[in-house]
Amino acid sequence: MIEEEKLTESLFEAPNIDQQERMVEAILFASSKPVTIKEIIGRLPYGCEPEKALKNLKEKYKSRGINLVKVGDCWALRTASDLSFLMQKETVEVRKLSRAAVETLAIIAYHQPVTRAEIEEIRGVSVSRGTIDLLMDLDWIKIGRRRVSPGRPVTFAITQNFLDHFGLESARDLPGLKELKSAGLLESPPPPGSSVPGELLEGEGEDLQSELFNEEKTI
Amino acid sequence: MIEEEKLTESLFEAPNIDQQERMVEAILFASSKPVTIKEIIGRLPYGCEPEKALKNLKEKYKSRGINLVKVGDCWALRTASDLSFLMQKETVEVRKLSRAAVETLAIIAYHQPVTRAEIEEIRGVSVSRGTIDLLMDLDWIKIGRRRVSPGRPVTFAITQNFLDHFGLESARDLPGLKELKSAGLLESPPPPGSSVPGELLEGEGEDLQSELFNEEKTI
Amino acid sequence: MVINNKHPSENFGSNSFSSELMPSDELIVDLDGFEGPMDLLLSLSRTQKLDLMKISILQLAEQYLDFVEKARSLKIELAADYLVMAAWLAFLKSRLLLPPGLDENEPTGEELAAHLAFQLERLQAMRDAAAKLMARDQLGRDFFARGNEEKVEKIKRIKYEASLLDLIQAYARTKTKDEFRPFVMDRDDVYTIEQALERMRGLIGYTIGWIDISTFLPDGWTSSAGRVRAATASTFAATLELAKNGDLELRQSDSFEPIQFRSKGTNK
Repeated sequence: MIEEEKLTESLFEAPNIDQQERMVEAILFASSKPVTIKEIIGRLPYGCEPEKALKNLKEKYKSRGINLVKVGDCWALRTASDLSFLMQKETVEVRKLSRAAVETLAIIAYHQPVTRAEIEEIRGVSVSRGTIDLLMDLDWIKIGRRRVSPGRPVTFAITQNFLDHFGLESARDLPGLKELKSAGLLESPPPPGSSVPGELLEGEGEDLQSELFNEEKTI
Repeated sequence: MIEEEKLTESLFEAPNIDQQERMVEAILFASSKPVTIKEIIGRLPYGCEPEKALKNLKEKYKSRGINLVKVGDCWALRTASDLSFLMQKETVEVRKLSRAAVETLAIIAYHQPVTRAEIEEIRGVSVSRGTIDLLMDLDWIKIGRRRVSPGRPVTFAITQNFLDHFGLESARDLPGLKELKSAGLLESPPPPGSSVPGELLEGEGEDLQSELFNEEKTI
Repeated sequence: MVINNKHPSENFGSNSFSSELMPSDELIVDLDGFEGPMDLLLSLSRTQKLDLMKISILQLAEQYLDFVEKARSLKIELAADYLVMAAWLAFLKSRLLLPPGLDENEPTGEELAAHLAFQLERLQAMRDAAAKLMARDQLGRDFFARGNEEKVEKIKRIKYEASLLDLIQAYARTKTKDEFRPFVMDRDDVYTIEQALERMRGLIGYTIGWIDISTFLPDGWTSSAGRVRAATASTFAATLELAKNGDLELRQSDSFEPIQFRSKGTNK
């Protein structure tokens, strides 16, 4: 009787946590790209809750040569960055980005979602098509939702791949983000003289709308 | 003095075994191919003896989702072989059978054994090879006996699997057109309010016809 | 003042200036190195050796105008946006020097200066952020992904679905697809009374004398016994109807003899 019960259990219950850890480990190890929680769940046997396993694994790998890192809503195994000196062989020659490209990337990352006009306002020069194309090619930026404002301009935002490349868990972890925000440097106030009450209202409405839109998008 | 000695040590002596394990781990993880001992030695700091580290790692990874394996005289990290099922992602796509396929199948079911030419005559269009192949693949139709007529064309008939799938005991259980109509299963039902006496007469004639039709079918 | 930037801008190439044309001069201007007037302003502001938040915008405006003036005296062709900025800074300068105007809706010089200071600070902040970002550990340079990716084997199974209802409906569809008539009796061999009446009404006025019904059948209805029967019956029924209305007379000399009719109108 006990035998039978055990069998039923193993058929219908999720594997134990050790086994789940092994499975999550294997799934993440096999992929060179970060894997979403959703995909992990989809590949694990029915009933697994990988969050716990991921937490345990992260702890276990903390001091090892490979680390478990969170990238947005994905997870990935990456070599510890203090060992980069061993990796000359694997290092890929990264093309040096132009100042324009680096600045544009930073503005998109810190101000996202941001329109081309806003980038140009901040940099004081026009953004060339080539710069945007290059950043798109690198899969560091993507086109976001359209702004609900006259002309419905597209916005740009950073990608999962950007987070992965720069070892960021989320856009909130961008270096110095908090300081910039509290210093008001991530805002785009209209120049004085143009801030007639009507326009201000319009701006507010837009913000509200773009927030609504954002929610829509995440559905 | 001791301090100084320690510094000298760390400069000229090999990293401790834990550190060596981390390094070997990272090298194996990042490498696109299994790595020879020689190469590992070449990439580690001077004085390392990776054999020990490899042995330790092999032991540590033994029960994990990733295993350290020796391939010839190379070493590689691999997902544990008992977890290979996680590396497959099976997706089942449910597709509706195309209109052509359903119609062809229906004709075969109602008229079996039936030749391709006869199917084409009823449908009014030619039957594609792909349709027949698909129905054969699904094991819903089979090739029946050859017709004793010029060219000796093959006929098609339905299979036991067909009957199982559609929950029929035999092809004779398929409802006739008359029943279809009374069950309201026909498309384009006659316009409502058309039951004037004249039409009633027509209805009687119809009964006669569908009976004739039924007889035809059983031939 | 030495301004020389080694990174040529990708956006600003319209300057005809080349430093080789210049005799040795304390002012070496390489405008190609600047990404527009804001960039130039930011560089100039650094010469004040002050915290960006404390720089004198008035002084900066003067520096810029001085720069533009020198460029002009050296016959350097300046791009339009540099000149627009120069004009705006000249305006700002006058605002800052003159007492505030009476119009309260007009922004004051201080407000305009504050906004420019903010823009400069923001641009500098973005540059610093960009530097910090690029200084981070990067994938493929400082940390690495799995070198030998294991492909997830994708097994796709297609399951075809069809219900008995689909099947039955498909069959009904094929059997009834031409001008769908829901179980209407096939009328090929049926000549209705309505048809006969209509035809009789049209033709009766032109008839003279007694006519055998059997010779008055419509064209094409004498080809088969069935059609003859149908047409005869309907035509006879039609004559009865017309006789009842008084449009024609009927006669039959004896049982099973031909039935004849004639138009009543011909008698008159």
